[in-house]
Amino acid sequence: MSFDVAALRGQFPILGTLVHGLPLHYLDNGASAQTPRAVIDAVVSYETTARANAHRGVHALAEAATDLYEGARADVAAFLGGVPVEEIVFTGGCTAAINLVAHGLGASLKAGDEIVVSELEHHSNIVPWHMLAERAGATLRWLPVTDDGRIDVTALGTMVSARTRVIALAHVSNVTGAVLDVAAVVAAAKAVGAKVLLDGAQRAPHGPLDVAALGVDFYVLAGHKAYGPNGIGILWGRATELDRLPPFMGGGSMIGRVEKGRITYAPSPRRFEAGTPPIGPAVGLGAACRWMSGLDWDAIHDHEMGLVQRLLDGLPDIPGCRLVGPAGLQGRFPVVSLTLDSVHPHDTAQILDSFGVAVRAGHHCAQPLMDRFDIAGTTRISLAPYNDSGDIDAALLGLREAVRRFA
Amino acid sequence: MSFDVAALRGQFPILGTLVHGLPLHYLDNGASAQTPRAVIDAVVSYETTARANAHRGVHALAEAATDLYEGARADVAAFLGGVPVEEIVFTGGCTAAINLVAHGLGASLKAGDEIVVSELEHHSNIVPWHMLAERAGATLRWLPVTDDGRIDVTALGTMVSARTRVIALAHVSNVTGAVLDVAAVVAAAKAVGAKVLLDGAQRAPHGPLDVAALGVDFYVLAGHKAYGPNGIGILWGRATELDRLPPFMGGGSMIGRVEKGRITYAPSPRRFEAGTPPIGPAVGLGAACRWMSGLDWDAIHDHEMGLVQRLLDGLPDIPGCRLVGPAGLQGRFPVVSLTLDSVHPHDTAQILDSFGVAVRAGHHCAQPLMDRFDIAGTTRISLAPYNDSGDIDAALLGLREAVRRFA
Amino acid sequence: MSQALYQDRIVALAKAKLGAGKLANPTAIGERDNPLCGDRVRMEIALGPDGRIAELAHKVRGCALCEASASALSARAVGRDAAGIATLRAEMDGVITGTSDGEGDFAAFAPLRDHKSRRDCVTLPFEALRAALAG
Amino acid sequence: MSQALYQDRIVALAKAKLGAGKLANPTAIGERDNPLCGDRVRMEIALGPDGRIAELAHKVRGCALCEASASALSARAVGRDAAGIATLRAEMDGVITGTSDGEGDFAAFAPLRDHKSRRDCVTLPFEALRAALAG
Ligand SMILES: Cc1ncc(COP(=O)(O)O)c(C=O)c1O
Ligand SMILES: Cc1ncc(COP(=O)(O)O)c(C=O)c1O
Repeated sequence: MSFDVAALRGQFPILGTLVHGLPLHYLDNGASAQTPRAVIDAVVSYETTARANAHRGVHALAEAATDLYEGARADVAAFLGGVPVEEIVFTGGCTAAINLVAHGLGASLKAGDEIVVSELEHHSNIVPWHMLAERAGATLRWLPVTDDGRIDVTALGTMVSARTRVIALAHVSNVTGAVLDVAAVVAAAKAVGAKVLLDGAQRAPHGPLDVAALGVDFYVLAGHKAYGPNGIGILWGRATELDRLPPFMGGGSMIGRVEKGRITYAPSPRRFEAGTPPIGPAVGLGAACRWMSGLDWDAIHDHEMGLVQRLLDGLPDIPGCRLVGPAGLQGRFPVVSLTLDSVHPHDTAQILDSFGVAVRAGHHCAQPLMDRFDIAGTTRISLAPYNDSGDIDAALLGLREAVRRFA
Repeated sequence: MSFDVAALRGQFPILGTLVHGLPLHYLDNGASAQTPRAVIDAVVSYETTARANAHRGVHALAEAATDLYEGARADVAAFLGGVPVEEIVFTGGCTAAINLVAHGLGASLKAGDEIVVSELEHHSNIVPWHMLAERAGATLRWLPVTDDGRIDVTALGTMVSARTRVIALAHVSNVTGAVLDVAAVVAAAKAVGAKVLLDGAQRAPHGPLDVAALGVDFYVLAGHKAYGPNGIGILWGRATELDRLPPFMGGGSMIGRVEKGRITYAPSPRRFEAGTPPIGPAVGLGAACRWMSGLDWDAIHDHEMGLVQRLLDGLPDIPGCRLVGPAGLQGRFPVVSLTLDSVHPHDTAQILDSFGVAVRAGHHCAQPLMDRFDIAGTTRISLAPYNDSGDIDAALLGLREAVRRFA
Repeated sequence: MSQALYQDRIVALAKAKLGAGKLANPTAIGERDNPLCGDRVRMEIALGPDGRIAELAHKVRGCALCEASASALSARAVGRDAAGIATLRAEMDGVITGTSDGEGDFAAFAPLRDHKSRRDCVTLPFEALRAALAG
Repeated sequence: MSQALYQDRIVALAKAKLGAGKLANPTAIGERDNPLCGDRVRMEIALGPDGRIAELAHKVRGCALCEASASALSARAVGRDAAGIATLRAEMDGVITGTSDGEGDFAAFAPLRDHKSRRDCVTLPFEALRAALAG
């Protein structure tokens, strides 16, 4: 394998920190990934050499800031498959991006219309649609989840109808790691003229995408989960779809002209970027996209899946451990959830922490999925390219200790 | 004067950059202020020692990230006069904060209700209210602006009525620098039970505040104008007001419980912070607030006003130069707008740039104010504590050259 | 080291499930969720004519810290009125924030002073009981 | 150095205001705003029977670059149809992005290659004229 994980780890300053005097094993990447030196440097360089408001000034710093901001847009567009830059909207986060679309599509929603989500969605891909449905008198339809934690696309036939306006689904589950059968969803949507939004928060950190080829209408992702800074997210939308969408927030830069009693709005993407944008965070995310685009993702995929296999191989040795999600490597990304019969997930995560192992425990902002499996929560191990076999072994050791402690 | 401007300048790495080979004279602080080393260090330290999702994990990094994020909230609360931390909402920016309030108050607005703004508002404090008024069938009432660029509070009597629900005004104008007579506004609002929102984007960069003592209900500010990072803003609201406000965006962390068909929401401020918050930017803004709180603002105020005087003293020597705003130092902050009879503002700013002087030119996202004065735009010189007499002299030199060039 | 959190006393308290169960005739019920983790505590009480807790039973869906806290609270709650429970709450707050040591089993929660994110797990049973006492 | 932007030719072109004014009988009018700066250009044209511009007049509320551009465009627009104007636009785009030199007065706009933020000032009159030609 050509992939040198030690060299990659060297690019992440935080991976050298000690936790309770022990080496850090960061396996909470699904919550927030770590950020490489290249991203930090890009942001610091912006702050110390080019900081100014973008699109609003003619002076040298303003020109530099605008170039960096628009350059970041181009970097994101390239990462998403070379889409036109006008199709990239910078938002405050993945959640803000979904709210933007829900608000915009809401303008044309009528009572009785239907919105399809799934039982495994993150709250960020549920609550905005729920709020919209309440406002518009529309109905949420819930695609069921299979026993191995996948969205059950065989139910599309009964869930999707002529009343369906939007289908909003996670590309990859933040709990089970299962990847969606996008083609089935797009086919069902096309048949009835519904729009498709994919929540790519957990997909984007695992390599470049071709969002246009997926056939969907909107794609969203979170900067901080894709090795970028906090406070930045991306909405990609087909130009034809974005052009139809009314603005979300009002403010500076998103207007055509403001007169008393009459306001016109700018074309997209500017129409959706009200106020001073998160320039520094955008510059950081641009750097993260460049960084991701430079990696050998075939090798990384093998590496990540090798670690998942190592983890799955170790779980049978842990008494009372159950997997929540696909049992094998097929159709999954490196996010693995489990429960221990005798230990609450938060206690599990706390004991893992005492081994320097950082994982997430709880409902993962996916309470309907917890209800589906009738559990309070899971312990989740989520990987990034910089994880190594030592991380997995430390996690397995901690899990065994958790069970022993509460035996 | 005890204030040592050279020492202060030393804390800002960017002030050492050369622009076109000349020293930078950054006088575009109203658009975006520069950021001190202390803020950059705080953000880099977060990214390299404590990066994780806040409020969602039990591991050591998650605890550290949560502490930093909530610590930043306490720093902001202290800067705003020691208000309760629960009254501080982190948003994606000043614009997002105003949209949040407009959306929330909109839920209870009825047709025929009135919203009072002024002719000098920034688009960010116009467009959200305009959108709300359109949605609710409410009406915007426009407080007029005096010839010297102040909101005419003598018109409150005719503009504010029993139908007024909200009065939303700039604490300090981003064009004229005029400061609002807040007491008059609060008295008029109280008399009819209207809520008052102050847009403090241009006030916050000039020293600590006591927002509760102002008597208003909501106060907003922008991180990047107050020496913090981009992508972060603050909404302060009285607990009683925030508690009444429905959520704006839906997503993770802002919920009580999510069940299919039934969602409850968290108490404020969490109800308003949907999704992963801009943790890094918040940490930076917290550091900026601590940094501001440590300065001698009496001395700085004298320093800033001395520079304004130096500028005002120099303007009569510039042929065709007119001030747009208060003629003296009374009731103003260090934001100075001017026009040149023979030179378009953008050309002025461009020529100033060739002297290393960064200023903003144009409508400043305040088109109704430009219409009020029947001008296309102004050239704006906006100060920060690190500006010095050399900056003012360079600006005056550039203005003279601009006039000469187009004479 | 967070492992100190799960010292034998805490694990034993959690397993003991003191007061777990249901009352035949509760006079008041209080329920509280922790929305961040989804944990939930239900407290049933029967008040005596003097306004003091005569009987108490709880149901916890939560972590070991939450279960241990419910046990420790149950062991000391009977015979107290709302003010008496508030005193216990203040004592526990002191223990988990590190300002006091606490009596009996409460002392076992001292390691929480180093684990801010878990303090709500400990206070959830107290919140549920307060809700029950409030009516 | 941005001062090169305002070389004598640009200032002279701006002051010349070639083609400024109104037509008695325009056959088409195009108006375009730059929302970022609030500048505005209005182009009036009279088309001949051959679809070529017979007369042209403009009103600019804009900066010197915008005025200079309107002058330079006016000087070369008459006698051209939509395709001919598109050719001029391509020439100007080449000048301001640095890919070609441009003929006559157009060459004066070369310093724009270093001032991306001002390019829209130069293209605004072209946009207004395109709008007029589009109907
Ligand atoms: C007075 C005023 N209000 C609101 C804003 C909006 O702030 P932001 O663009 O950072 O959201 C600005 C600055 O752009 C301003 O000057
Ligand atoms: C699948 C999924 N969707 C949406 C989100 C929301 O992202 P953010 O909280 O960064 O807005 C997350 C992460 O929290 C997620 O995992």
